Amino acid sequence: MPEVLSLSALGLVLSLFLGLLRVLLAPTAGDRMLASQLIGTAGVGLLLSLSPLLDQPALIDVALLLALLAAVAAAAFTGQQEDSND
Amino acid sequence: MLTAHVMYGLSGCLLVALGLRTTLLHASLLRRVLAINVMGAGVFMMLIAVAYRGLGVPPDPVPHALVLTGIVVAVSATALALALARRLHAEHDNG
Amino acid sequence: MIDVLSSLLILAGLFFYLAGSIGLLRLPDLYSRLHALTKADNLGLGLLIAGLALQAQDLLIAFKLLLIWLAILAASATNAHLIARQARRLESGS
Amino acid sequence: MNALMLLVFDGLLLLGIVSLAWASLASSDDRNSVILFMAFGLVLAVAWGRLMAADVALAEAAIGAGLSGALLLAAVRKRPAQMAAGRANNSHNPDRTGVNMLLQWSVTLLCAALAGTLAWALLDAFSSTPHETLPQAISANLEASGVSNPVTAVLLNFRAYDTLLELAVLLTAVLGILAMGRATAVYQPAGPIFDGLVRWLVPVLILTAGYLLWVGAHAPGGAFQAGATLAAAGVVLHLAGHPRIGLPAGFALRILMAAGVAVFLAVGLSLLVMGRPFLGYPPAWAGALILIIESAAMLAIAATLVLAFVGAFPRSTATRAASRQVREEEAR
Repeated sequence: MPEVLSLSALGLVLSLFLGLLRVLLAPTAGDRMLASQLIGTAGVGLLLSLSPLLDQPALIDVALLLALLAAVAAAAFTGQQEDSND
Repeated sequence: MLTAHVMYGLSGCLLVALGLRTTLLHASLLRRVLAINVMGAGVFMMLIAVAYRGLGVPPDPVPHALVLTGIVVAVSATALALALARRLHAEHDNG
Repeated sequence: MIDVLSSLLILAGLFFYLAGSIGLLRLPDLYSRLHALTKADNLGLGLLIAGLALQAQDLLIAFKLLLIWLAILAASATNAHLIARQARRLESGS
Repeated sequence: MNALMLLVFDGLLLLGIVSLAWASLASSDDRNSVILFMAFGLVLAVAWGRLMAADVALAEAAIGAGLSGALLLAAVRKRPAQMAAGRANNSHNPDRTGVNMLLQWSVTLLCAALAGTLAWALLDAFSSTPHETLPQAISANLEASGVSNPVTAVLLNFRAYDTLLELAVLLTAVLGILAMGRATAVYQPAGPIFDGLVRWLVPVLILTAGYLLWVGAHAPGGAFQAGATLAAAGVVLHLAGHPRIGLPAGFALRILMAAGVAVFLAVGLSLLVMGRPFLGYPPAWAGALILIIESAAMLAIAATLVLAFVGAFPRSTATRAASRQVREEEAR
């Protein structure tokens, strides 16, 4: 089990890194948002894989907070959009 | 030897330098606020690297408490700086 | 037995994550990239969470894992809606 | 995880952190800069988790990646013209390209020298044998602190003074913001999709805040993380166009803002009256007193952060309707 989790952590940090490349080289604003969303999802997965590896159950709470705040960030983007729209 | 606390500590130094350079050279107020936040993150990273004792070993809680305080103070200072910038621009608009 | 199943789920999740990330970099237009990311969010994280939930010691952890997945799904759906709308507006505007 | 995997992991994570910081500061567009900064905060939270600092990771997730981002996004939205990097106000703000090359290079060199000095000091500190008196003192006294999470013990017991003053700093900052007036723009009532998000996100955030406050006594968590999470709920309500953001009106709101400092002081002074040192809790009551202080601090932190985000006391529905009408007429 630790091997699988280590592999998953390493793969997810790679996924996060690819998202980062995308956010740096993004052609449009939409792509940049997609890429930061990927960074968020990869970060959540990363914390979840690290939690049993490092024996830190609190990292699940960190992942939960990160996921909820990703939804808050989505709200911040949307709220802004609706205001400038009308 | 490239142990974890050396790697994270040196990255913290790099972030401090990066933030300081932009704070001094950039004209945009918003960018300066971001730069100061990056500097702060660099300091936090150095402190947490100092507290780190290795995988599975409980770290030193004192730097963690310092950084926790620092994060909350940083967000309130950021809010105040943004309010000041907003007011400054408003004055320019009217004047 | 549970360990094997859980490992398989985690590795499958990892596959979708990586597929989604590569798709985001390589696919030609914004809509297909949006679609690729949905794979990473819904399937990648979903399978990873399913794998980890099988290992969960108590019900509270399993509940938190489920909540994390739902929150990411909601964030992703809201963002996707916003991005698609923006892209549509840009197309009709130009 | 074996040593090589760990090295690759740390290397990729740090490369990501530094390049995100650089890209955020160097981006030509302020909105991009803020999006990159939010991603930077998010990856930092992962790094804190990796370094076994779960308490800090929780605060970074709520504040660094969440609240700061929302705050900065509101700032770039509000003044797109003036906030844009020097382009709009060339007249009174020289553009970066205008600074002459010599100055730019000397500042860069100076910053590099600073980084070198810091690195030297840090490596020196790492190479000397640590004599850990402080962590040992903490674990020896943890039993009497009333909580079993060492970070909470430091913040609310051993160094409670610092935390009291920190709450005062937070209060002062928000008073400064309120004194400058000018609320951030009024947001439109949420559309159906956004409203669906708000309907479940706000209760879940409130529940999570309560959980973090409770869990802080024996595991990572506590008043700051809980307060920031509760504030995030308020920010979502504000973004969705809810007028009162769930805050009380008038005098009650002022009491709520001061509650953290007030309860802290009240506990400290009553202990003084009873012949104990200021904020020196008797071990038997320590747990209960810390919970009382933390609950008040959580509510005060949340109210303060929401007000810092809004930039002014929330207005009543009537004035909002009036101001919306004015804006609509201006638009016509």
